[in-house]
Amino acid sequence: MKSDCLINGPITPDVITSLMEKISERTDTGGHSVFLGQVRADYENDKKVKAIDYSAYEGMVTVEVEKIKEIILAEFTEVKSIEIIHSSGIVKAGEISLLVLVSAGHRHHAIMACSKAVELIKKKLPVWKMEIFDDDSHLWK
Amino acid sequence: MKSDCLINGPITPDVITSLMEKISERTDTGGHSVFLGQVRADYENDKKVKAIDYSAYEGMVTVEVEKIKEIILAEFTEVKSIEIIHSSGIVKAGEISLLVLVSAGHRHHAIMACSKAVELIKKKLPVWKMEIFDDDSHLWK
Amino acid sequence: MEVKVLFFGVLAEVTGTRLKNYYEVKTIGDLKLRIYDDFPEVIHYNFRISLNNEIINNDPNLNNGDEIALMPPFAGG
Amino acid sequence: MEVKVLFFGVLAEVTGTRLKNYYEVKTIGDLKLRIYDDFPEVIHYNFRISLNNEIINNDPNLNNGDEIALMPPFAGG
Repeated sequence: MKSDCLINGPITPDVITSLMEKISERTDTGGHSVFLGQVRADYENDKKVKAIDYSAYEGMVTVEVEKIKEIILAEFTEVKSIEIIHSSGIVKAGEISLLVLVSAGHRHHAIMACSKAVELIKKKLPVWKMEIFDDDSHLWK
Repeated sequence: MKSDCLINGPITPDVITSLMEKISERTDTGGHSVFLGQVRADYENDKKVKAIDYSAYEGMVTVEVEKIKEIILAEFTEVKSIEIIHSSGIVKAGEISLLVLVSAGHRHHAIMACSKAVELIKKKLPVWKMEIFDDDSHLWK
Repeated sequence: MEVKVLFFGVLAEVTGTRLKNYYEVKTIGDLKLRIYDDFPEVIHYNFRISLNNEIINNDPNLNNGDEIALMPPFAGG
Repeated sequence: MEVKVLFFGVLAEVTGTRLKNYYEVKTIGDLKLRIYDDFPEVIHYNFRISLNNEIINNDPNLNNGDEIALMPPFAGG
């Protein structure tokens, strides 16, 4: 079972565009805060990261994403919707691997809730990453 | 003179898509924080907002946007780029009128800097809005 | 000498214009009196004044070609 | 009885597998000993254990069909 919150490979601009179109269907939200996590071409001992291979515990990711949404909605009652999408599999340097979109009536709620959701994702989502270097060696992070 | 930071009408999904494509060209950024401001169909004395007509002092907007970018870059030295786009003219309820995109090496810098940029925009950009209601009456805000 | 005065937001509606040139005005204080003469209703509105894109809080002298704006509270975003 | 054990991240590489079934194990404590028998190198890694998608900090009994995961520190985002 592939959960909605996991996407195979990078999060492409068309995924983002379709979320933007979804946003425009509602007229009770005034502020949307989006976080995009991108694979950086970091250097590690003179080797450059060319991609990350993400693995995820799909069943538990689904459970944890729901828990995170519940936490946010309980703390920020003005939040109207939350979208969380994480990549699994190979994502190349420069590509997007995480998207969080929080929509609220007013900007402060959207911004604070999005920031908190990103922290919870980092802490609670069972996702692992293997950095792949330009010489094809790899390193678990 | 039309400045880059003002766009006539709503900020459409294709504007956002092209920014996403631009993001992917760099590999030294790991976190992007985006804020989208949307026109809400608010009610005022039983009348519903159907659109906002934004007017802007273009010359001063250009000056103030540059100042805001300088403030953010000075305070958040990890920030690599900032995009600020505001609508002028008619934006219908549901459409996007403000986009702020801050890119940084790490997420905290991107999120904090974006939040601060949004506050500065609200405070410092010479932009005015006229709410247009469903009965075609209007109200300056 | 000639200066350009811009009216924004509700002030554009109240004055019925977005732009008016004024001649032979020495200071911002002089200019305000001239504007209130032309558009008495402006006095009822809250606004700030910018001179060549900078908000001013004092009463500077004006020079030929200056651009002055009457700006109600900002409401962007 | 049979339980399913999942290995994630570096532990999938170290054990050479993502999934192994274990039979007749009464508790998480029993299971850990069996896993260390099969994959002695696992003991050198830092990990948490989940039982049916919930992280556990105690030593619960196991039931037929349980899903256990060995999870190195999370690194999403």
